[in-house]
Amino acid sequence: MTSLKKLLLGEQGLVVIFAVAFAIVALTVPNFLTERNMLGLLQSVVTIGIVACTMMFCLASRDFDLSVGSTVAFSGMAAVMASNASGSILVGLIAALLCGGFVGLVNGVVIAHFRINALITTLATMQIVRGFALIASDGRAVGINDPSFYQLALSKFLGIPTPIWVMGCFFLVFGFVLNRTVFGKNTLAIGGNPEASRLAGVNVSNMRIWIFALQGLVCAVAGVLLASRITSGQPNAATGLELSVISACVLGGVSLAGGRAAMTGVIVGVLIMGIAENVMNLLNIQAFYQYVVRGLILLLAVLLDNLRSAAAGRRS
Amino acid sequence: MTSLKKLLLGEQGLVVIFAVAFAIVALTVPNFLTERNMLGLLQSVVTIGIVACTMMFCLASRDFDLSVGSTVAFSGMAAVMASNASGSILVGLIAALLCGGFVGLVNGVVIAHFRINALITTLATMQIVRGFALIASDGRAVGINDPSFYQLALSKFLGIPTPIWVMGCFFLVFGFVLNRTVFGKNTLAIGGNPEASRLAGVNVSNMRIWIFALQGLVCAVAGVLLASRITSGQPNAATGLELSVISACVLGGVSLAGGRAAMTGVIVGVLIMGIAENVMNLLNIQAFYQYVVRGLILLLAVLLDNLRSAAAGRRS
Amino acid sequence: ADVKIGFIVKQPEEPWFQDEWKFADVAAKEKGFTLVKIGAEDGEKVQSAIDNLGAQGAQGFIVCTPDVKLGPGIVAKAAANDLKLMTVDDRLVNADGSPIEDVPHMGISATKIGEAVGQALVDEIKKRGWDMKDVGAIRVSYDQLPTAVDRVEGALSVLKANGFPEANIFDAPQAKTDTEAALNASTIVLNKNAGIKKWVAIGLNDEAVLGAVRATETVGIAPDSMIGVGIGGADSAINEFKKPAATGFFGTVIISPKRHGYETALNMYEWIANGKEPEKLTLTAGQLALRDNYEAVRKDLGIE
Amino acid sequence: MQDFLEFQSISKGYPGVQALSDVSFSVRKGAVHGLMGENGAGKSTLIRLLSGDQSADNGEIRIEGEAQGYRSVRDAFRAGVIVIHQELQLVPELTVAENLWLGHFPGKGGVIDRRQLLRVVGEKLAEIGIDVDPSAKIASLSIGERQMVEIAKAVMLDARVIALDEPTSSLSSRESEILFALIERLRSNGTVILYVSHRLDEIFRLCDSLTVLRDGKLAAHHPDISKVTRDQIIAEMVGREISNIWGWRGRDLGAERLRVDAICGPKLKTPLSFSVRRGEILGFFGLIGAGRSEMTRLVYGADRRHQGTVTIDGAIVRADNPPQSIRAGMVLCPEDRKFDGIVQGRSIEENMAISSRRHFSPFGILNRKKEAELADRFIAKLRVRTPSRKQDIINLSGGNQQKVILGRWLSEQGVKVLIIDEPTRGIDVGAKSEIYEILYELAGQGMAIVVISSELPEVMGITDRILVMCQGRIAADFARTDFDERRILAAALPDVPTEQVQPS
Ligand SMILES: Nc1ncnc2c1ncn2[C@@H]1O[C@H](COP(=O)(O)OP(=O)(O)OP(=O)(O)O)[C@@H](O)[C@H]1O
Ligand SMILES: Nc1ncnc2c1ncn2[C@@H]1O[C@H](COP(=O)(O)OP(=O)(O)OP(=O)(O)O)[C@@H](O)[C@H]1O
Ligand SMILES: O[C@@H]1[C@@H](O)[C@@H](O)CO[C@H]1O
Ligand SMILES: [Mg+2]
Ligand SMILES: [Mg+2]
Repeated sequence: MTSLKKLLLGEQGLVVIFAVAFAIVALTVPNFLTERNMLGLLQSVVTIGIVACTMMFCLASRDFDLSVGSTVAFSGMAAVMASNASGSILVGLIAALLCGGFVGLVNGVVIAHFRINALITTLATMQIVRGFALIASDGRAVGINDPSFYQLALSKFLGIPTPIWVMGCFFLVFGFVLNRTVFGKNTLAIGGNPEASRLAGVNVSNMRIWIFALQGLVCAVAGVLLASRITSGQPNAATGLELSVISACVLGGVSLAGGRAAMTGVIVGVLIMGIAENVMNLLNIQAFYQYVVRGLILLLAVLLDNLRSAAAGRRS
Repeated sequence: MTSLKKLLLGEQGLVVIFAVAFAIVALTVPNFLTERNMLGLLQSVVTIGIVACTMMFCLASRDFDLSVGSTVAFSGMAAVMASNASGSILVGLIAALLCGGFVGLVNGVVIAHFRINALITTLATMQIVRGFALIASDGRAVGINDPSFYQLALSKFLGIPTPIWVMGCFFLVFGFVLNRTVFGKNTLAIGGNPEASRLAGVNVSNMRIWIFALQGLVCAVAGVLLASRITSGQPNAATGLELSVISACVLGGVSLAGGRAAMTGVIVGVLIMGIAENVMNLLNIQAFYQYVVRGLILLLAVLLDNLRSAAAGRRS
Repeated sequence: ADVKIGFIVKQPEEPWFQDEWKFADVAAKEKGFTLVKIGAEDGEKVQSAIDNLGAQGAQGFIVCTPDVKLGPGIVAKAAANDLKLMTVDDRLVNADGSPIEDVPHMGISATKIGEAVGQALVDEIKKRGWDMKDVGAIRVSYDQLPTAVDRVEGALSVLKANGFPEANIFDAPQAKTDTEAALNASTIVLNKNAGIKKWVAIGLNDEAVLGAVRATETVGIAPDSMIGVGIGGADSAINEFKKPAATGFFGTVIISPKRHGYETALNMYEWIANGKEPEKLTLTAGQLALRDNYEAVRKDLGIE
Repeated sequence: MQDFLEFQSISKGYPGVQALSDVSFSVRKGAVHGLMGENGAGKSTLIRLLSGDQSADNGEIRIEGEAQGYRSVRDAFRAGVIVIHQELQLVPELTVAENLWLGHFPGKGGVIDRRQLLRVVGEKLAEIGIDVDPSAKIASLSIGERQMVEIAKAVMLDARVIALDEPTSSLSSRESEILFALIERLRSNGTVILYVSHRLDEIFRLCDSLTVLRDGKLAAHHPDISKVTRDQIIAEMVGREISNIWGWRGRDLGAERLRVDAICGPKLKTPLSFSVRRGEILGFFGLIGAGRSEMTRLVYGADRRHQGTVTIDGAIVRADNPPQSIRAGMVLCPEDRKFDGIVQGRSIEENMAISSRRHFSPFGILNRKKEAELADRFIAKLRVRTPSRKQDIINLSGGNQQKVILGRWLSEQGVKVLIIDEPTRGIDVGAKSEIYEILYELAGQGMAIVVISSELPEVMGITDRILVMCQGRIAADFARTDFDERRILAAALPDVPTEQVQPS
């Protein structure tokens, strides 16, 4: 291998490729590398970014969660309705966490104890929870009464909007959890070889329940921030979020076969998704062509990642 | 085990449960068991039913195809545009098969040769192909010029509409292929253990390419029938079809971990989906509650199937 | 400076919005400004789209929002990015549901379009001399979309006001907003009420009503026993009128994408370039088009 | 000495199979206790019950007189029981150190102490004498190395009882020695060891006492192994006498059948050449990681070759994939049955017919009667213990799975070259001799057979010629008349210069 190849296809290959792509985009696309656009870009990936943190755990443990979009909508809804009813934003937040956590817990228990395939379970809860959100709101968006709720999303710290800080914290915390804690290693172990992990004494079902419950809680946070940004609880919010989040994770090198994940990768994946969207709009690419471009980027990114794995000589 | 339990949880358990559920529905839901409603029900599942035939192969070989909805829309579109341009329905049909087959082939080649995860590949082609359908039609429905094209869907044989016959034939043919041919057994073997199958002389990449190509062709047939039913090619047709089809397959006992599939199961799965929809509408269940009910049925059905597997003592 | 205007729509795949964009482009050519077209299917996408427009130095934008309750957020975002804001089709509302009157709007109220549909149905029922008691109405519904509810309810209110029996209205909930879903749902309604031989159908758009029409065809109800009136008037409807024989698709209420696209863009340009603020509220009328007069109506509305 | 570990009337059934019925025996403190029996006799089942992974239908396990009602693997750990299962139980994506600590990571408050993680493992591995890098990913190790890591698990935590289920089945003699030394040490510390193996030599060398299972029942219990003979044990296991399990006899060798010229691939850099004649059984011997499995995969086309040719009967095989090799008359029975052999979820019948069915499936349509016949024939011939040919292969015992995979290749038609990697891994003595007989019969019909084995007695017992591999090269070539245990071993060791062990 030449040293260039080594760099591109090495451990940090994805990051290198990303950096190169970023530089090219920054130089060629007008208005891209401005502070405003960067902040806008980061804000646009807050929901995906936050949810990707726990989706990474889910995928790494060889599971799957399709219900995230519905959970984000449902818990955002819950936050708005509860805070409208009680007049307290805190109560709204708690309501959201309870709802999100509950959905996650149910997912986890059904998957771990009744041993139902995660894809199917969450496909089912995806619909059930969406139904709840619609029933609760009678299918209509619920406006936020207390304007200070908007401040969650509008407030800034050191010139950077709060949601971006929140996302950053999540990246740090979950990166640490993945690499440095028993929880993280057990997650990877379960994904790599569930049978071996069980026989080594890892409580696989508890782990799975925890991962899903965490996913639910994190969705609740994303839901609250989203509601605050769009100043209302929307029963139809975040449809299709699941696929974007999974795409971001996979772009970031998380293996759908379990056992392989890295926070830096996921961050890069999330950014790729955001940048693609951003650049297409900056370049005024026609809506229908955007579909095609989005698909091609996805393909290309995993293809590159695959070359990388092949070069690293991993056995599938 | 008592003999009742044996019956319910045995090999044909799903069929038995289905029969019982069907009987209950037939007795309690007014207007359900009428010839008209039965024909309507069957017609409503034609698209899902036809596509499920090959999706079964796809899942059984441990793959996944999310692009079916887009392919159905795209090839339906192609059929209408080609037949309008040429004035010949046959040309339209051929165009659809070419388009569908091509999409399938591309999926297969990318998945088998570049070893990209099927979920991601077809998530990408799902978007690309939808983009093509929108671009080709400029986002508009394209009306069918030649009224005899409608006859495909309207014509009847022995009082039963042609699309139902077509679906029936597909069930028979693919049931045979799965159980009685080398192709079917190799599909199941690949799903059980791809590497072992490869070493045992199964040409795994060719098989996968074939399966996806077949899937594309079958989607084309479904697309043509759908276009004929709705008398136009619609670029937005069949969105979300992939999840319905996969649900039907899983309800029918096809394992997402590969290696397990049966045509009777899939037929039952398809019918369950159709009946649920039908009965909810007959009973006038509110739209929002339908989401919840749909999710619960999915959960319940796989739960029952799981009990069945557990009773049969399969090792996970 | 160069004028740059954004045009954000909620469902770029819908022909209606393709048309709006097309006519806005005409205005852009005429006046020599840049038009940035962005599709934004949900609240979050709208937010990023506005940021994106701000970043590329646009001075204002027109939006058809995915949900009217997004109002305060959109207004705040526009202000934060220092962008002039106009809405088209759907009018923004406050948290309490009252319209945000500061934002210039061009559109037609969903209820009004619905009422036009209802009126068309009532007129045709009377013309054919049907007894309302013998007629069934298929309400192809997609209740998770508020505008859809408003339109359908608007139509029903006119029907009921003219003596259409409530008991003869049947819900056909579509699982998705495409023709196949409407077709499947309507088929069940028809089969459940096999005794009723004459039908009318309403829905959120042409595709929904077409589904009901196809359903009558499959169960063997003659075209002259069916009156479907859609909303939109784009190709799906025109295709139907072009068919050699009349179908149950009786007519469609066309709203003018030309006015909505061209005029809003023009108004925004004037606002930015010449400081001429547009009217706070412009309501356009929907116009009923039938098989024999659709070409004239379209010409009248300036489409084609 | 007191009875430390007791099994009391243990029964365990699976649908259609009574794996254990009313088994009782006990083991003294500080004893190494052997557990033997035919494939499917119930050994692994007993070990699984001991591990807490499954629970018995009936009966109980006692340690130091105390009934162990544990319900999970963790309970078993707490009771001081550690089990090394028959199939490798490692997580490929994690490192050696992480695998060894899995389930018991060191650290506070859920945060892993990474320094301790590596340090302790490094010490333990060095102490045991295993040469692997603690921070290497398991995926990068060969099977043998993985087996050693698995064994290291047993000593990571202080256990009162350690059960080893066929630990040497993929170890060569040198690694086995490391294991034996380890067992000696543990025994002297008073640990009770339950040792499952099909190799009688090991049993006699290591064990103090022995239990023989047959068809899930206790066939014999020998509190003192010095009071029994090999033949007696074989008779107790198999129910008949087997005088000479190798049974080698001379054959007439024909013309050259397989010729391998200068092949090399990604993991085998030095070009390799050899040839095999009609009727010849060629053995490959070497230590773990010597590259034998790599070589077979390259010859078969399972991995892509960088260069080199394979010729069968004078015709070059354009094989870079298994189907083409099979069509050219060459088949490979792989080493790793779990990943490369069995197709889980499918029946025995289907697993056997997967390749050979193409000979009797006109237009790709199955002949189900033929497939059933074929399955029944090989189930009988190889004595596969199963309730029916419809049984999912995953439910068979390890050895029986191996037999089915062998059956797959023995039933193939028109085979000219048969390559078997570790043919009798995990297979009981009785079945072994049957398999050897089949090999002789096939060789007698003119087939060229290549056998890779890590068991020196086996290679010496059944082959006509041995090639010794060392560090990816063929280090020596021994004709049967020159077979000498010491010299073959010497040739396999990398530190001895090859010249000194060249046959004279
Ligand atoms: N999960 C299961 N389902 C059905 N049968 C099973 C299951 N597990 C084991 N068996 C059966 O139980 C019997 C005992 O199996 P076990 O694995 O204990 O044998 P073993 O003595 O370890 O054999 P080997 O020497 O081949 O490893 C076998 O007949 C096997 O097929
Ligand atoms: N998956 C892998 N990734 C990287 N290196 C590997 C892998 N598998 C094997 N190797 C290395 O390739 C070399 C040859 O291994 P191979 O398994 O062919 O040896 P072998 O002689 O068959 O030994 P064994 O008895 O263990 O099968 C060894 O150095 C081994 O460490
Ligand atoms: O969604 C509708 C669209 O279909 C078009 O009819 C214009 O108004 C919007 O509200
Ligand atoms: Mg065993
Ligand atoms: Mg080997």
